[in-house]
Amino acid sequence: MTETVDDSLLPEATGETVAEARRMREALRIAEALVFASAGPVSESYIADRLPRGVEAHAVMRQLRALYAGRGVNLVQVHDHWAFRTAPDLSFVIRTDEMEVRKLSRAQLEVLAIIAYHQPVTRAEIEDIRGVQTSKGTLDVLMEAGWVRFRGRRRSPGRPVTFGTTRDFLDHFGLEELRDLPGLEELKGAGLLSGRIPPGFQVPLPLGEDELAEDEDPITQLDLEELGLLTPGGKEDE
Amino acid sequence: MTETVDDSLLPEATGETVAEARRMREALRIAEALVFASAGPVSESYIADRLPRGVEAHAVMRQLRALYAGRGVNLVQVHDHWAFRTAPDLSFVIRTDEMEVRKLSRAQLEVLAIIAYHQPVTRAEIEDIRGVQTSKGTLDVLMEAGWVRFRGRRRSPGRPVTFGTTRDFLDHFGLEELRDLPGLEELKGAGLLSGRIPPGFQVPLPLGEDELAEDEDPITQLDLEELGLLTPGGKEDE
Amino acid sequence: MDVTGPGPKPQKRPRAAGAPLGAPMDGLWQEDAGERASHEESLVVDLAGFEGPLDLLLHLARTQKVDLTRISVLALAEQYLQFIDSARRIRIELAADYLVMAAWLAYLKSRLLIPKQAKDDGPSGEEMAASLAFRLKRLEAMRDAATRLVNRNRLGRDVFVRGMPEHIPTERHSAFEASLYDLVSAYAALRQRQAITQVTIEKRTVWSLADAREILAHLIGGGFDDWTALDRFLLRYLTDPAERTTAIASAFAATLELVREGRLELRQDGAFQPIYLRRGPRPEGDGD
Repeated sequence: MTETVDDSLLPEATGETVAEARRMREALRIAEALVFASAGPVSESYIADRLPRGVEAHAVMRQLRALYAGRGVNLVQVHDHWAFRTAPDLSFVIRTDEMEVRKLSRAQLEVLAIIAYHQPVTRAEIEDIRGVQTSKGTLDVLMEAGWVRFRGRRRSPGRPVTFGTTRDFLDHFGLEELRDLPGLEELKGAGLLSGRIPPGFQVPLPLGEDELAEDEDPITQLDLEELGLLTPGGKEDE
Repeated sequence: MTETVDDSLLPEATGETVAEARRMREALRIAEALVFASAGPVSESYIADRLPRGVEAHAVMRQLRALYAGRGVNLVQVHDHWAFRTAPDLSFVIRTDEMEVRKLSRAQLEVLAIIAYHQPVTRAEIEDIRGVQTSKGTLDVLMEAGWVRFRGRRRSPGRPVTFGTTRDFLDHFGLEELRDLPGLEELKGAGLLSGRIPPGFQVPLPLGEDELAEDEDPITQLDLEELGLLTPGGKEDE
Repeated sequence: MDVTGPGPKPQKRPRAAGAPLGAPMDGLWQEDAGERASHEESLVVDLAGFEGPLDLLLHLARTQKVDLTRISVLALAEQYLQFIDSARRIRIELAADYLVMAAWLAYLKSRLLIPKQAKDDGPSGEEMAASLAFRLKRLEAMRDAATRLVNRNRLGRDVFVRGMPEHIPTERHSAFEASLYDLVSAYAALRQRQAITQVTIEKRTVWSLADAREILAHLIGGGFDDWTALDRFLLRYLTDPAERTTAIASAFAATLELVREGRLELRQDGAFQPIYLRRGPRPEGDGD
């Protein structure tokens, strides 16, 4: 587009005006890049210091503003500073899904990783591996994120619920299957585990999503009701 | 400047083409605003979802790229994502002393290049190419930088994990696609990326320190006598 | 090679003859073969700048100043072995990788010098040499590629992002963000923390059976179809004279183990005669 600007300056160009147009074009490029890359509005004097000699900063900025007028992004002046802003009428595009993306906490990451590697795994087992109690909120958040689910119940006293990961979990982490999770050798190889680990240390190979462990029962409607996840009568509450 | 584009479309405009030109203009503005607002590359499908109906996203993006060619800020493609970046020739104006790009050691850089050119590649293959064990932390650093990721597993005995590069890697090194890796074609042509070594004796592989079992005691003279291996005249066991 | 890291650079750095102690090893290879003996005292062998035996070989090959496709592998092997010898003479501790390569090169040398036997169906010395040349070429190609890569216009150095992003569009449908790396490193750190061990392993002064097995397995590699008196090379390069007894014992015990698994065959023509090895009927073993 600057081409167009230059052309309009050029029709009866002499050597002098050609050089001038080129200087202007370069000044526009520099000003544009400076304002774009800056973490805040840029003062005109800062820009002026970096423009080719003999170019008037304010004229450059006004031309740049004209260049961006009517576009998706506008150059705006705030006192003697300049900044790019999304055109006001387009704010609807930028704002559409203003879902805040949160990072998982350390505890959440750990619990998720244990569930991924050790599934099917009960809550007591998770706590055993981590060596600390797991707050209720941690599992809730992971279930809410859609990454963790109830898998079934362990055939052991108290029939504890077992946890596993979901299809969404695989999608999010770019895994084709659970077996793609790096194992002991790879964790060591990537420098994530040091060589100094005791003999017998193992990283389990997780059971596939749809497989039930030998000592595992599938989760039933009744179980879900018991756990308070389904209101009796079968109405889903998701 | 989009004005100019529209004008060129308008001269003999019927109602139909006027509407079409207006849609295109609006699409350009929206795409521009979306990508401009973001520091990271924005996926084409994300943009497509937000464009007016009936506009082809890729055509819009290409037109937008042409619009910004030669300017101080350019639209670049990173795989199937788009981002605005300052023109490389203007780095001298923008660069400040505080800006530091991540420094790579020679070993890290070499491993990164091998992963980029040979992906998907296993750790053993990386070590085979370099003829040396990958020291702890090398892969870790590259993964932490967000340039290298676990890709999957090789369908071969042991199912080793394979490594590959990320979109951030492309973005960081200004590559549109992996195909744009410098010298890729020549290297392929020269057979240097096939992973196949000419027939014949394999050059010894680097010794994996970690592969030596650590739970094993060194053999002593006494053990050998016990095993009957040092008995004079001991018969060979063939 | 121009890298941004502080990493060591094994570049050729020309040195005056009689360089002071601490001079890089480069000087060593710029000497004439004939002169070398007389200069030996003043030469210092320094492996610190090298990333393994292949890197050292590549460096030596470069000093031949010819195209990698035309290097004399024999001369290269010779240089490498001399280098290892001088390192051993001045008691530099060499990593096992360097020694295994030395043993292999000594074997290669013997294959190149001794005419091929009629019934010998193993890989010829020439094939072995070609394979080595290929690996050197490939490593050099990757070095060049790395240099070209790092000299591209890089984000944050030559090219810059929007400094004041207004909003980062997200495509994730999930309200949470975590990468596979985050997940896996959290897991590894957790398991590591929980697996506290009091076991400290003393540095070995002897070869363990596992060491010997590992070294042998690497050396056997994909070849050894014919009888080879490999132990000679192994012992010469892999051990200090002081450790020779334990090395013989461990290597021999490991050999027997490999024979039992069908990965190796052994032959000895008489007492105190060389022990010959060749690949057994099940060279792959049962996988580890």
